[in-house]
Amino acid sequence: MNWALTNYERLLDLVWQHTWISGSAIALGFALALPVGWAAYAMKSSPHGAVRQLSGVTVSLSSVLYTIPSLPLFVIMPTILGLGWLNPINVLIALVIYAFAIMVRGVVDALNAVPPSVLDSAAACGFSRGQRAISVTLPLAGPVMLAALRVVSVSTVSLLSIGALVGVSNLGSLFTNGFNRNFPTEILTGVVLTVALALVFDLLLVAAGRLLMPWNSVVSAGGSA
Amino acid sequence: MIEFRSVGKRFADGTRAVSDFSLTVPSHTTTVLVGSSGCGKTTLLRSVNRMVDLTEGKILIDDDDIAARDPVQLRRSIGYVMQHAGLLPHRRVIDNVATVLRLNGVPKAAARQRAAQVLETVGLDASVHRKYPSQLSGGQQQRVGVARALANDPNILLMDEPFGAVDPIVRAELQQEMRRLQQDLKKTIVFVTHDIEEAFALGDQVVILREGGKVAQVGAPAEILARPADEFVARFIGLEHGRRQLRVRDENGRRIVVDEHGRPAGVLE
Amino acid sequence: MIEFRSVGKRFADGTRAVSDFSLTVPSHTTTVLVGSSGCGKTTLLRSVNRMVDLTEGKILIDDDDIAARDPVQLRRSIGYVMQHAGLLPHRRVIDNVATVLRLNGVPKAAARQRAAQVLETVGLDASVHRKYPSQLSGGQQQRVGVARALANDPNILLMDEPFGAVDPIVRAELQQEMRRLQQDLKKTIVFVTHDIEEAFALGDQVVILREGGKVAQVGAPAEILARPADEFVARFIGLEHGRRQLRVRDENGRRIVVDEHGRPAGVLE
Amino acid sequence: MSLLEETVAWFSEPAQWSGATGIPWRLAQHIGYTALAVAAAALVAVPLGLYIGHTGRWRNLAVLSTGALRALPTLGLLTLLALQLGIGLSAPIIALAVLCVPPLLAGIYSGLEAVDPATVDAARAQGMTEAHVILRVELPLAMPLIIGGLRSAVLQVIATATVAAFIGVGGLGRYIIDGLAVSDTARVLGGAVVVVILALVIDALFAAAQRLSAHFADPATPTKERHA
Amino acid sequence: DPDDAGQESDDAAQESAGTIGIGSADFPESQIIAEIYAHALEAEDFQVERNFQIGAREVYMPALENAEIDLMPEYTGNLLSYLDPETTATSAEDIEAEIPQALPEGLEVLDTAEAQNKDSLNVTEEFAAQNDLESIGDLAELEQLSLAANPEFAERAYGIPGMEEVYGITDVDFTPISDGGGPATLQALLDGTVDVADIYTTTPSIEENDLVTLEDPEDMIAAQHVVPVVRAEAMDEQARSILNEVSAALTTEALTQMNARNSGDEVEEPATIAQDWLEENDLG
Ligand SMILES: Nc1ncnc2c1ncn2[C@@H]1O[C@H](COP(=O)(O)OP(=O)(O)OP(=O)(O)O)[C@@H](O)[C@H]1O
Ligand SMILES: Nc1ncnc2c1ncn2[C@@H]1O[C@H](COP(=O)(O)OP(=O)(O)OP(=O)(O)O)[C@@H](O)[C@H]1O
Ligand SMILES: [Mg+2]
Ligand SMILES: [Mg+2]
Repeated sequence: MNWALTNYERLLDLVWQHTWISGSAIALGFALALPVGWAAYAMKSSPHGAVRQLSGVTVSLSSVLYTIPSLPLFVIMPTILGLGWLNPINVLIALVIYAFAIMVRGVVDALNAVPPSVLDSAAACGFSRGQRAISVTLPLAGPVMLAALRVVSVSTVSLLSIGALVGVSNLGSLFTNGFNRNFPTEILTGVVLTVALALVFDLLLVAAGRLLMPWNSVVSAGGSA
Repeated sequence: MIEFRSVGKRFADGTRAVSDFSLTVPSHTTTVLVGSSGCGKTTLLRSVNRMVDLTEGKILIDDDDIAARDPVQLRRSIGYVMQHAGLLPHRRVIDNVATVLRLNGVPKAAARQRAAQVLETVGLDASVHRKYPSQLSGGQQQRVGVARALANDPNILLMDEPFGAVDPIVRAELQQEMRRLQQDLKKTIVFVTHDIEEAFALGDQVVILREGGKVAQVGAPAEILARPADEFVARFIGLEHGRRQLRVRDENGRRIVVDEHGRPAGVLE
Repeated sequence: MIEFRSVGKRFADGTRAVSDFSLTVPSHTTTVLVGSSGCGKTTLLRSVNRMVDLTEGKILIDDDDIAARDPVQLRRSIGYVMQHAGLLPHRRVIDNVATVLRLNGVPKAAARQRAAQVLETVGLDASVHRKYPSQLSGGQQQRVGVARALANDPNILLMDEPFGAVDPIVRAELQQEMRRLQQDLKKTIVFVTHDIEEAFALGDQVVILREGGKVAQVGAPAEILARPADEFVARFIGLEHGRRQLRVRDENGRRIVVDEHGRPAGVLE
Repeated sequence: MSLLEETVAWFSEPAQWSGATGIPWRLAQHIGYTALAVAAAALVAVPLGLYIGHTGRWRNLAVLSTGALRALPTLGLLTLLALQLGIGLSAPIIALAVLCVPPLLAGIYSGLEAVDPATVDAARAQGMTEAHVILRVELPLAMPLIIGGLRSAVLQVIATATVAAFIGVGGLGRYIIDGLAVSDTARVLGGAVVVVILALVIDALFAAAQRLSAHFADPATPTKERHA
Repeated sequence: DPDDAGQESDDAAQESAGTIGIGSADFPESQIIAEIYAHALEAEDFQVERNFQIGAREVYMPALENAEIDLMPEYTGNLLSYLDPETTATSAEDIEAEIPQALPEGLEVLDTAEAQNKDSLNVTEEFAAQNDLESIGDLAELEQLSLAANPEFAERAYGIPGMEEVYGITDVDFTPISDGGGPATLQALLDGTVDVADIYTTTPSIEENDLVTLEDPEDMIAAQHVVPVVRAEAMDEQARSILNEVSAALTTEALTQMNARNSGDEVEEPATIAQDWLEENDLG
């Protein structure tokens, strides 16, 4: 505790590093996954068999991305991107890849979970295709997308700490450093801060969900039918 | 007036749902299509607002072929109610009803005002306005569905087993409400059900369908009951099971009407 | 004979479902509990096989207090059918029925043989034996549910809205089948429904319940129809809506029975 | 691309295919660690998951704590444990086990919860004991979701077990950590490729198992892949 | 007007004029030395930017070349073997002589410090007594030998290959631990998991646990004196002389003590340790 207090400046700096890298990775991953996932969803109902298959392939390929172990990806990234070795963008992009990989499936699942009867009734009310996509499909897919995004958020925050092994400074630096100097307090502080940061992200997402999707948090009348 | 002229539908997967179906639905009355599951009722109903596009024949609304109309515009001019009310779960009740008005370009405030009005017509007061559909009972949801279909004041109302998912007591209530509404509004209603009781309760004209959308009999309920066209109809309306073969019996001095199995149907006045 | 003696149930969350309910269910007859949603029908039914444990009063089966019996053993000796048949989706139809026999220690081959027999009793032939429940229609699933409940040849059969989820046509069929079965088997049946038509169709004795499991009237269907105990019962059985106030009308030379709204109920012999 | 050629060359060295530093042995170690960690996690997750899923009790606690566990950084846990327990298998196995408790637990309890309550109720009403209900009804019906949980747990451990090489154990992570230490990028990449292939193969096996179990849980529906 | 000047001048130019980027590797001693450099420069009003815990040489050497950083504390032996993997030099003089040619364009080393932190093979006192061990060569007599070290030990000239070639030691059971002879390695040695541990000479634990450091008469293990590697362009005369003064004062004992403060009970942070040392030596 004392140690954390006397070193709060360094800790703050690491928290900030961790926050901006993981925060941007989550946001970018989501921003990329949304159109790709939507395209996969749209292709699924195509009349052409080949296009339908492409949809499945998109989702499977994105899951394959997730199986790449993080450590080597962090190491290889600078070589692939040709940015400097120290550039945190390397780790950022690796994290975006993971976030994207989870999120694409999340987006597809979310879109599939929109009840077809609601879409059908919207069409019967006279919604045009575009109107339906924006004001029915998207909001109704929201809750499931949010659930996937929460998984992405937690895993990104926790994955980033492995970046410390390749010298990108973040809360994970406390692990390697504490380990090298045999100082569990430092590691523990890092663990607590990482978990706390993940929790804060999660709370923000939940709050955003409440705000954007008020219908999702109301208690339903019927309960069991 | 809606006219089906030799209408047929073959789905992309090859299923033939309907062939050579012809029918005239008079204006300002209720026509009920009744038939067992899969006989093509929904297909016929949805071809009126072009949610299904016909493969053969044509449908005329007041002598205009609907094939010439823009589907989206056509749908906005026809009310549609389905079994699971199909309300937008993310919009409040009042906005669910106002939505169809907004699609037709009605300004927000006016749309809400009109929405409140139709909600009242179907028996829902202001206390439900700001609720979400999931906060309502099944019966209330159906009422909202009807209100939404009525919001635009369309001439035609298509109803696909609108009361199929609510329990029998609420169902009876809703049927009664429908009759009351129709007395005032005099819409042209095409109503689909597989419950012959419901068909008799609501239809001015009842159309009994066989497999593949073939018409078995068309007529007023009492006509059909009095002269079933064939054995299929007789069985379908329950004459064969003995459910409709009634006798009068005396029970403690009151005249009770019972069916062939001795099951009481009511009291004779 | 099943006796409810001042039975009461308060759930852990404080909900009082039933208070001071007393009733005698005679052996070898069908007693129907009917009442609107939430009035405690299911609670009463499930207290007979101790799926619900009473907080007050007691239930005697042939003069033995069931509180003294092991719940698992008790359940094995009583048949139970519910709305969604509750079949095991991962077992074939024949094994679903055989399962309860196996629980009672019947050897596999004998269990299957007996299962095939009861399936036949409920009108299902060998072609369904090797199917899985989801491959059957709703009506067939209910029949399997009934077969399963009968497999052990229990004296008592508890049925909780067993036909609530099937469509009206199949429902009428199943009700008829039930009557036929009961004529042969003469079980002591407690049947729960909220459909008064069904209650009248199946019950030797009908128990009309109000909120909180209070008895409004007990009697044979015709008795209740002839002399409803009070206004609540009159409304509940449809006398007030005019649905049961029948008149005879002439339609093309046939005598049609219609209700107050002119809706046809049947043909007078 | 010369890096690619170097990597191919690395794979084609005969030394890579035998002995204690060869791919087969490292692969076996990697699989062994994964199995150990998952087994250790199952020791906790299975009884707990069955209890929560069957009774519905402690559910909120479970949701909260699995969320928190997911956020726990493996590297932090690994280093912390290594300081307490020293080198050897115990620290990495415990750290990896902690990593896979959440998906495993969630798979089990949500699988059991997803079983139609009416089915369970009916089973009980037929006179099944609680053990019958769990073994004959809930478990078989929950199997697709349980295997789904197992699938993500195993994949996560396979990917993360590489980090364990940081504190001295074997497995495929050795190629990555050692390669990093002596700046042999081809080796790092080679190790990564083996891990990815392992993950893909295991994933495919689990997908098949999931399909099979889905078929078992609801034999009438045509088999199709389900995801947890 | 300074604001205007800032806006007009190009960012990179401004950086090279004003700010010195200092890197460190991802172990505490490197950070301490880097902090010493940083504080010493700051004391003379240089702007510095800390880029610590960068990790392996493969990462920070390219970073130096790319001008992402300008100054890095290094160790002579490892620096040379990174720059020239074929080298056979192990003595301090040979290494120092070879480094300048091996360095890439634009980089240079300043004065070498007396302070040295090299690999050393250590055994516990009992083990040394039991097996009569004094120098690395004595290990050849043992039947079974297990050893813990950084992963690279398996392949470097001062590691397993060197042990065989120089001292004829074969069949070493090797446990790689990536903590640079840190706590996990030490613990493995103390609890008998391994017989021999590679621990850096400035690690306080050697003394604290009365470990026996095996002698290396054949100079198998390369000398590792502390030396600042710099990007020539980024260093003016004043900066060079500041760093040279630091190197002149930096001793092995001082390093060991500073490490002890960092990882012992005190767990002092590198910045404070560096500051204190500079003050003691009248450099801060
Ligand atoms: N989109 C479709 N593609 C292929 N076949 C279809 C499609 N929609 C309906 N069908 C088939 O067309 C036939 C008629 O279907 P329809 O939905 O009109 O029947 P229905 O009378 O409304 O039945 P229900 O009472 O069950 O609602 C059925 O055999 C059905 O399987
Ligand atoms: N496990 C329970 N815990 C708390 N309250 C319960 C429980 N089960 C039932 N209730 C409450 O007890 C009352 C009676 O319920 P019950 O299920 O017996 O009614 P029912 O007559 O069967 O209704 P329905 O026709 O809807 O099936 C209701 O208010 C219900 O909400
Ligand atoms: Mg239909
Ligand atoms: Mg009930």
